[in-house]
Formats: sequence, structure tokens, C-alpha cells
Amino acid sequence: MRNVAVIGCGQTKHSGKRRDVNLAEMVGDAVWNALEDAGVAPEEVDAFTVGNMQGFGGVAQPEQWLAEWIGASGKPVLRITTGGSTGASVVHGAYYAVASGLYDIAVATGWEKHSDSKEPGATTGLTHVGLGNTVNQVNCGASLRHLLSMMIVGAAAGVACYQAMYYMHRSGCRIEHLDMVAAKDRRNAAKNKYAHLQWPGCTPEDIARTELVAYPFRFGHICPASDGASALVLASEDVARKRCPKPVWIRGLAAYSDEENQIMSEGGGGIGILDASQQVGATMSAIKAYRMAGIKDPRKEIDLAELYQPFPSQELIFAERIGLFEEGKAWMALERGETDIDGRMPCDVSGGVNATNAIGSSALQRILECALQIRGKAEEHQVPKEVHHAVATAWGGATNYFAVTVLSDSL
Amino acid sequence: MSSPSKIVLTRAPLPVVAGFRWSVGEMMERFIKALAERRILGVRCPQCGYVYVPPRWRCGRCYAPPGEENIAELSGKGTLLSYTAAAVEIDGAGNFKELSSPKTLGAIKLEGAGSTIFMPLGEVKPGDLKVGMAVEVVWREETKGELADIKYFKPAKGSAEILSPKAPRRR
Amino acid sequence: MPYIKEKRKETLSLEGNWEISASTTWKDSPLLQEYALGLKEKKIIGSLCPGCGKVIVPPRNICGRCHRRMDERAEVSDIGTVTCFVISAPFEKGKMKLFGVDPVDLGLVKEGERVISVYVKFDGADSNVDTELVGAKPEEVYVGMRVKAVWAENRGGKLSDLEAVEPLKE
Amino acid sequence: MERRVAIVGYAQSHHQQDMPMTREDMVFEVAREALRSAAILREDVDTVITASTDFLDGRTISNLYLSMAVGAYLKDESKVEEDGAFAAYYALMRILSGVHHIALVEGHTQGSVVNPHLVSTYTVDPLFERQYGFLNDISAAAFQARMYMERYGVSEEEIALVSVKNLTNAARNPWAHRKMPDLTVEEVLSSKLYYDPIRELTMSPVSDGACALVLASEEKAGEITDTPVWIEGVGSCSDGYLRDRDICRLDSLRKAALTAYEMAGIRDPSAELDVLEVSEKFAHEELLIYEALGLCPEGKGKTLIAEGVTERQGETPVNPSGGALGADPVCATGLVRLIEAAKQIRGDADAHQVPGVNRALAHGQFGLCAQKNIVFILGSDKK
Repeated sequence: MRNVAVIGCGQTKHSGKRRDVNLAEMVGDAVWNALEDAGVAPEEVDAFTVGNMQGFGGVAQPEQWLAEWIGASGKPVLRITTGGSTGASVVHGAYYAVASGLYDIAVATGWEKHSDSKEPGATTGLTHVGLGNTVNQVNCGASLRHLLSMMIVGAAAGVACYQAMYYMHRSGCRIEHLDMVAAKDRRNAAKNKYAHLQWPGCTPEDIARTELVAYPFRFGHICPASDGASALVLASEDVARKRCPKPVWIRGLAAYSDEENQIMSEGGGGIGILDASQQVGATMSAIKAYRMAGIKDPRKEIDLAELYQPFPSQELIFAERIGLFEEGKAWMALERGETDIDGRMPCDVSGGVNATNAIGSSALQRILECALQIRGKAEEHQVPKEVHHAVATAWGGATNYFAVTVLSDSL
Repeated sequence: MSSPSKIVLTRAPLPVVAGFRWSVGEMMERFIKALAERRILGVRCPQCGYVYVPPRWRCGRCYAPPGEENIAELSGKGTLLSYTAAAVEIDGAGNFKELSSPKTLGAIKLEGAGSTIFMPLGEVKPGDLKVGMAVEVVWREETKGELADIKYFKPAKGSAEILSPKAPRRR
Repeated sequence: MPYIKEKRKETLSLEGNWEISASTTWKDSPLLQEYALGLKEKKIIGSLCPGCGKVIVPPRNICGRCHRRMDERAEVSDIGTVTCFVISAPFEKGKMKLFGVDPVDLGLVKEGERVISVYVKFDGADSNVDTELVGAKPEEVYVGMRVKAVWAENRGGKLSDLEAVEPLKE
Repeated sequence: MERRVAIVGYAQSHHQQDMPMTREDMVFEVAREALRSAAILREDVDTVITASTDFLDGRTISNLYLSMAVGAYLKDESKVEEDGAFAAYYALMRILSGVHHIALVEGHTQGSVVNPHLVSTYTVDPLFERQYGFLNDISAAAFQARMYMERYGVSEEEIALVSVKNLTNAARNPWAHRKMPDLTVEEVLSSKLYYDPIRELTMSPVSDGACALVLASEEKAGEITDTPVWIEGVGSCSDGYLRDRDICRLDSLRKAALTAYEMAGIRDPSAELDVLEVSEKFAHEELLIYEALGLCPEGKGKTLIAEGVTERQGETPVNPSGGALGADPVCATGLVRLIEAAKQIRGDADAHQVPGVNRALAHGQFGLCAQKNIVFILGSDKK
């Protein structure tokens, strides 16, 4: 098997509105930053993988328009999209491009420019996911009040709200713990110059004062809709050893799909998952990725995690699902400060998706942040301890897509 | 393949329209604003010399970053590289609408430009169109700094430059 | 909230539309209609997988676990268990809009009302149905609560025939 | 390629206008049929790659509600948002990496859900061409066709010959959508005009359809089948945006083909390829494709069609299945080409079988004026 390394990281400043640039310029910025970081000339790149949520920005196949902006004209370009996990899926795509032996240097990039939509946040895109189903339900005589009750959940981004309740019910986690996670993420984001919701010194009490959206989610728990792009340069072992003083190796990866779980399947049928926080696909992905990476006990061997958590509950759920904490005990670790920037198992020291969510970029940033931490290049939010093994997750679809990526400083 | 073939067609009873407002970036903003003064701007790559219309700050061919100093004004005259007469147009619902008379459209290379721009043509019958003919911009009466300031292109007086049958040089 | 604010130049915007509903005709199976027609007779039907025996409500075509069709139907009880719930914030006039209309204005909810959305696993089903819990206060709902379907008086074979669930009095 | 990867099973739907079938059913049927044709179970599959787009499927995250139907439950799944041939390319890379061994590839579009030509208008630069409103895949192809005709002196009649060839070929293909056994050049040229010179019969139809393919590593392929179809070469390339490329040449296809030829050791494609299945969304495009694939010098595509070289019984048959003009379920079209090429090699190609095929080429494309291209070279163990 060919080894593959991250040799360059690039991102743009993520914020609510990047009206200073157009989409092509924004994505170009991220790619150029990554190439510069890698010390790779655009001519040297062999292949590109790209992805975003095309309905969100209203441009279909945007890479066709912006191919030249990322240096992809005359090169293979593969567009990979899987919803929220898109960013990780494009990195996996670039990994396989290199691991296959077909290419030596590949660039993965993901982006979103929410402010290009007239609707607030990600309304357009999220509506379009299930619009066909909703319309079918309306045509079958669903009541407005029922749609309203679905909207309540929809306002808190769908099933994540239920998922939080399942988790809280069986673990004993309380709403205060969600406040703690959200406050930590915003504090961490304040140290990350590329992050969106930056709130220096944010406390759980600050979050607790924000308005309740639907129990257990408060306004302060919910991720923003950001504009931004990020990119990684991946290379084969030969190239990485020659070109990069500290390559970060992608040691394990997997992306197992679960059953769609937004209470309905296509057309409004039911689904066979009773507990939305089960997320079997995440656990299976982690098992496979750890096995590839030779990690036997993630609780001991993993030094840092970047978890995909648009909602604070998901940081806790996924940390358990990928074996970083015992079942139902992540919130206790949180209480003990273990997930803090100087903790035993720092989680989302970048602020995570909870603080910055430019969807196509979000899952890519998780992998990118792991790479930065391993290289010791995370600047203000660099964790004090040495990072040898880090794990990044992604979550997408209707809670049915996951991607787990394990990165290490050595082979 | 075996399969039941019962389906229902699901159409939304209410119009759901998603609106977008794409920010244009600084170079494109200059291009659009200059239209008010009846100027068409491009940018010349300082490294390879290719001229982009509209202007942009990254050369897609040699990747050099052109700056403000490389902005160039084009004459508004050019060559028709190709043309078509549209018998239909597609509406927002995806239906083909028959046009009462054909709309002429052109692929135009402005004098000195590298890029091809796609523009409506006017003051010409479809049968009179020729690849290689000279065309020039027609502005709308009152230009406001909008893309619509370019009303269309029409055949220009003078001799038509005949396009060489040889393919242009590639990088 | 004291978030770090940043100032950035705004450049011009150009507009465009995507006429989603006018341009789209989705194709669905008639299963949801079949389910709705069952509700008229106070029957809650699901599809039964001949492979794994799971009963999915409302019915769906395909069992992905067994990768086979679920052509058989099974009726489940109208009594079930709450597996999860979400409680809305109190509704206030002018605070949120549903398809451009204020739900309080429309009379869908009362001022100050809190809607309890529940996932219910009806006895005999292997899936949840999302509906609303009535006849209970927000603080009274719990996971494991036994509930019973509330049927509309005049049922027309519509999804709304199953109005809600209410606590089962045993 | 260090490892060898083979096509070991495939299936496609009866491509048609407005298929009376849900997306879910359609995808389920082709996936199940492909697994059956390879005589393997869903459990044997390591990874699933699908192809569809959010705009075309009328649903954001178009694969979301289809993971179960395609058989990806608890499988390592991903989706490419373009032609299915690119999904096959991704699946190939996954197997070549050694991480996965058996891949299921699926691609589909129901053109009846959202008009694909409307979606093409969303692909143009929203800051410029889209604001003028007339640039779409058909008008772009019209510009391309006119430029090509003028540059190389090609007539509409010569272009119509491509439609006649492909649509009469399609008549022999049970899976094709537009079958016209007795089509004449006159009929092509009197069909409805869209954007001059593009007419109803010189552009691909709007089809509903799906297809699926099973790929396996060399070790697994040996266990699965006695007639593996090997992927001997692959090349993919994307051009820049329409504004800054010469649309009269398919440069990215040229590059993709050179890469694939080199990998497969092909020096003279006309002599060494027994059949080609290409994605010509417009009749004139097939001539450009001939040239980019090196079947003839630039501008000489018309000679091949006029002399019958690319006829089903010709020296170098192209699109005996009817090609994209015969059926164009957008995200399945290129993947169908791969299947058709594999069928030809296996001698499995129904009434459109070309005798004695050992080596075949399959081509997929995406974008205005074929901006992105992918080429596969397939071969068999016989020879």
C-alpha cells in the first residue's frame, strides 16, 4: 500500500459574510494558501478533488467555472459530495488518488459561501434536502400543525435535536454540559484566526443566557452559516519525504454509511433506526480507520480529536462513538476539563464546526486542523502537549454519512 | 428487470423559489462599474500576456497574479468566432419556449482579448452572419454600470477579418 | 453577544433565481397514500421485511439491510411508547414564520404555547413515527411514556387523520 | 497500474422518457441486478460509489435517500457529483489503493424530474454569462458546432450522418431510449430546431435511467468470474471554463486519451481498438471526439463518418449501442458506455454485438462543450 501524507494546508478566513470576494476568488485563495504552505507549484499538482453543496450557492458544478482559479485546467478534477461530510470525502478522494499510484500530488478543496443565498443561513439548501418528501406529505394530507412541529425540529437542524435528547436520556448528560461545550468551542475559536464565531472568554453561563430554540438547544448552541474555503495538498511518500520537513501521514480512513435518519426515507416512508444517537456507521468507520492505523486503544493512543459537531451534543456523542471515552461518559470528561485545549484529550481546539460552518469546508478543516496540530503549526490554539496521533470525524446526510480519518506524525 | 411501476408525481402546490445574490469581487466590480462610462475592461497577464475579459486577478494559464496595473481597456470591437440563432429559450421552470423570431447570439473575441465572450447580436439577420465578421458593441441609451449596459453586438463596418482555419496556439 | 466583529469591504452583488418547485416533479411511490388511507380506518400500517422481519411505519419499499423489497404489509397497534421528544420554546407572535406565515396569526398555535414533538414506536413497529403529544404538560413527558393515537373525528384518508398521541390511561 | 482491476458485473435500466418508476426503485433494481450478474452478495462488496447531482435529482445531497436502495448500508460509500464514469474511476482508485477489493458503482438521472438543460444554465459563470441568460449546454454546443463547421468545412449533412448511425444502432439495443431504425439524413435535418444548427435529432434525448457496475481486484475477479474485463488504462482531464478555451478542440479529452493509451500501451488507436463507446451529447461532438481520440487528424472526423469507418460493421465501430444520442440519463451516460464496452468484449451485447472485440474504449464527459472527460481502455484475457 502506498503511504500518503498531508504536505500543505490552506484556508481562508471564515466569516458570516465574505462579500469582498466572489466564490472563485475565495476558493482560489484557499488552494493557493495550501500550495504555498506545501511549497508546491501549481504545475506540479497531478489531480484535484473538490466539493461543496451546490444548491446552497445556486451554482451547479461550480468547479467547471472555477477550474482555472484553482489551477485545475488541464488536470483531472473529481467532484465528490456527501452533504456535511463532503470536506472529508474530498480528502478521502485525494488520498485514494495518491494511494492508487495514479498520481503523486493531489489537492483536495471544499468550500461554501452561504451569504450568496438570499435566505438566512442554510435555509435554501436544507429545505431542498427534504422538499420532495414534505411536498408528498402535504399532498397526502399532512396538517399544517404537523408541519409546524417538524419545523420546530427543523429550526434546530433536524434530527440533531432528537439525537441530543436520546444521548442525554441514556447518559445523564444535561443541558449545562451543552453550554460548556459551546462555550469551550467559542473560546477556542477566538484563538483560531480562521474561525467564525470567536468569543474570547466565553463562559457556559454566557451560553445559558441565550434564547431556547427547542429543548435542549439554545441559540448559543447552534453553529453559524459561514463563508469560507479550505484545501489540503496530499502527496505520496516519495514526494512527501523529499519536499516536506514534517509530513503528516494519513494512516487510516473509512466512511461507512448508515440508514438515513431524518425520521423518514424517500417519499416519507419510515426508517429502521430507533435511536438517532446510535450512529453505528461512525463506530464502524472508526474501527476500520484505527485498524488501518494500527491503533489498538484509541483512549490511550489518540492525542487529539477534531470532531464534526454543528451542535455541542455531537462533540460528546461522536467522541464516544469513535471510542475516545467510555459509553455515556464523555460529559464527565468534559466536566473534568479533559477535552480542553490543555486537557488529556483535547477536542475541537479549533472551535470546530460549532464555531465555523462553511459546509463543504467544515469536514476538511477537521482533517486540516489535526495536521496543523501534529506539525505544531496551529499557532495560538496549538495544544501544549506533543501530538502524535489525531483523529478527525465528519458527519453528513441525514445523520447517515460519516468519515473518520486518523493522522500521525510517523508511519 | 422486475418491478412494480406505480408512481405518483409530486408537484409543490406553492411556489418555492430560492434567490441568490452573488458577490462579484473587486476586479469584476471594476468591470461592471466601468460599463457606465462605456468602457470594457480586461486584464493582461504580466507573465504570459493573455488578456482576460472580464478581468481577474489570477491567470488561469500561468498562474501569475495580475494586479490593478495590468487592467487594460478594450475597444469594443471584435471578431465573431461563432454564432447561433436561437429558436427557443428555456424558462425558469425548465420548459422550452418557442421564440416568435430567432434570437441571434454570438461568441466574440474582442480586439486584443484572449477570452471569448458570449453576447446577444443585433441589427443583423441570421442568414447574414458569418464566422470571422467584424462586430462592435452597442450600448443601451443610458448606461448605469450594470451588465445590461451592453445591449448587444452588431456587425461593424469595414472589412471582416477572416479567421484563419488553423487552430490557435495552445499553451 | 461579544463576538469578535470584523469589517470587510462589500462588493456588488448580482442576483439570480432557482425556481425549485416550478422546475421539479418528484416521483414517489403511492405508499404514503396507502398509509394515509389506512389511517381513515384507524389502521396504522407498515411494511414487513420478509428478510429481517422488521416492520417499518410508514411503509417503505426497500429494506436496505437485507437489500430486498418489502412488499408485505403489517398493521401495528395504535398504542405505543415515546422513544424521544423535543419541546419547542413558547410561541410568540411575530417570532417565527412557516412558509411566510406566522403560526400564531394563522391560529395553528396559541400565544405562549409549547409544542411537544415526540417520536413514538407503536407496538409492533420497528420504527418511530413523529407526531405531537397532547394532553400532557412539557414537564410530564418522559422517554418510555405509554401513549395512544388521537384520531381525527372526520377522517378523510389523510396523514392528518392521526392527529397526535396522548398519554395512555391504564 | 500496479494492480489489475476488472469489471465483473453490470446492469442498466431500460432508458426511456419519463420512466414510471421512483428513483429509489430504479436504483435498487440496477444495483441488485449488477450484483446478481456478478453472482456476488451485497455482503461481498467493500465500497460503493454512486453518481448523481443535487440539481438533477431535485434533492440536496442526492444520494441521501438512496444509500439503502443501492446497497451501501454500512459500506464505505461516497458519491461523485458528475457522470458515473467518474464514479467508476474513483472506485478504480479505491481498489488500486489496496484498501478495498470489490466496488459497486452506480449512476443515475431522471431527466423527467428536472430538465437537465435547465440545470446546465446554472453551471455558467453567475457573475457574467448567466446574467445574460442564454448560455446553456445546447447554445454552447451550437457555438461549438458552427465554429467547427466553418473551421473545417463540415456540412450539416455530414453531422446528421452521426445521428443516423447512432440512432439506427440504438434500434438494435434493447436498453436504448431513442430507437430509429429507418432514420434518414433528411429526417434529421428537418427535425425541430433548437439553437441553429442543433436540432432535436442532433442532440441527446432527455432520458430517465440508471446503471450499475461491479469492479473487483485481480484476486477477487479470479474468484468471481471466468470472463473478467480488465481496465487496462484510464485517463481523466478537465479543461478550463468555456470563456478561455478553444471549444473547437476537446483538449482535455486528448490529454485523457493519451494518458489512457500510454497506460494500456496503445500506439495506434484506430488499429488497436476494436470498438469505442463514447458520450457524444451532440452529433457534431462525435466528430470532435474522433479527432481528440486520435482516430483521425484534426478536422477529418467527417471522413470517418462519411466513409462508414465508424459504422457498426465498419473498421473502427463507434457507439454500436447508439451512444448518448440513443439515450442520455445524464449521470449514467458515461457509465453505460463502460458497460456497453464491457459487454462487447464479453460478446454479451445483444443485437448490436460487434464480432471479435478484444479491446474497447469507453468515454464519459461532463460540462458545457465536454469540459471534463474520462477515457477507459478495456481488454480481455483472450487475444
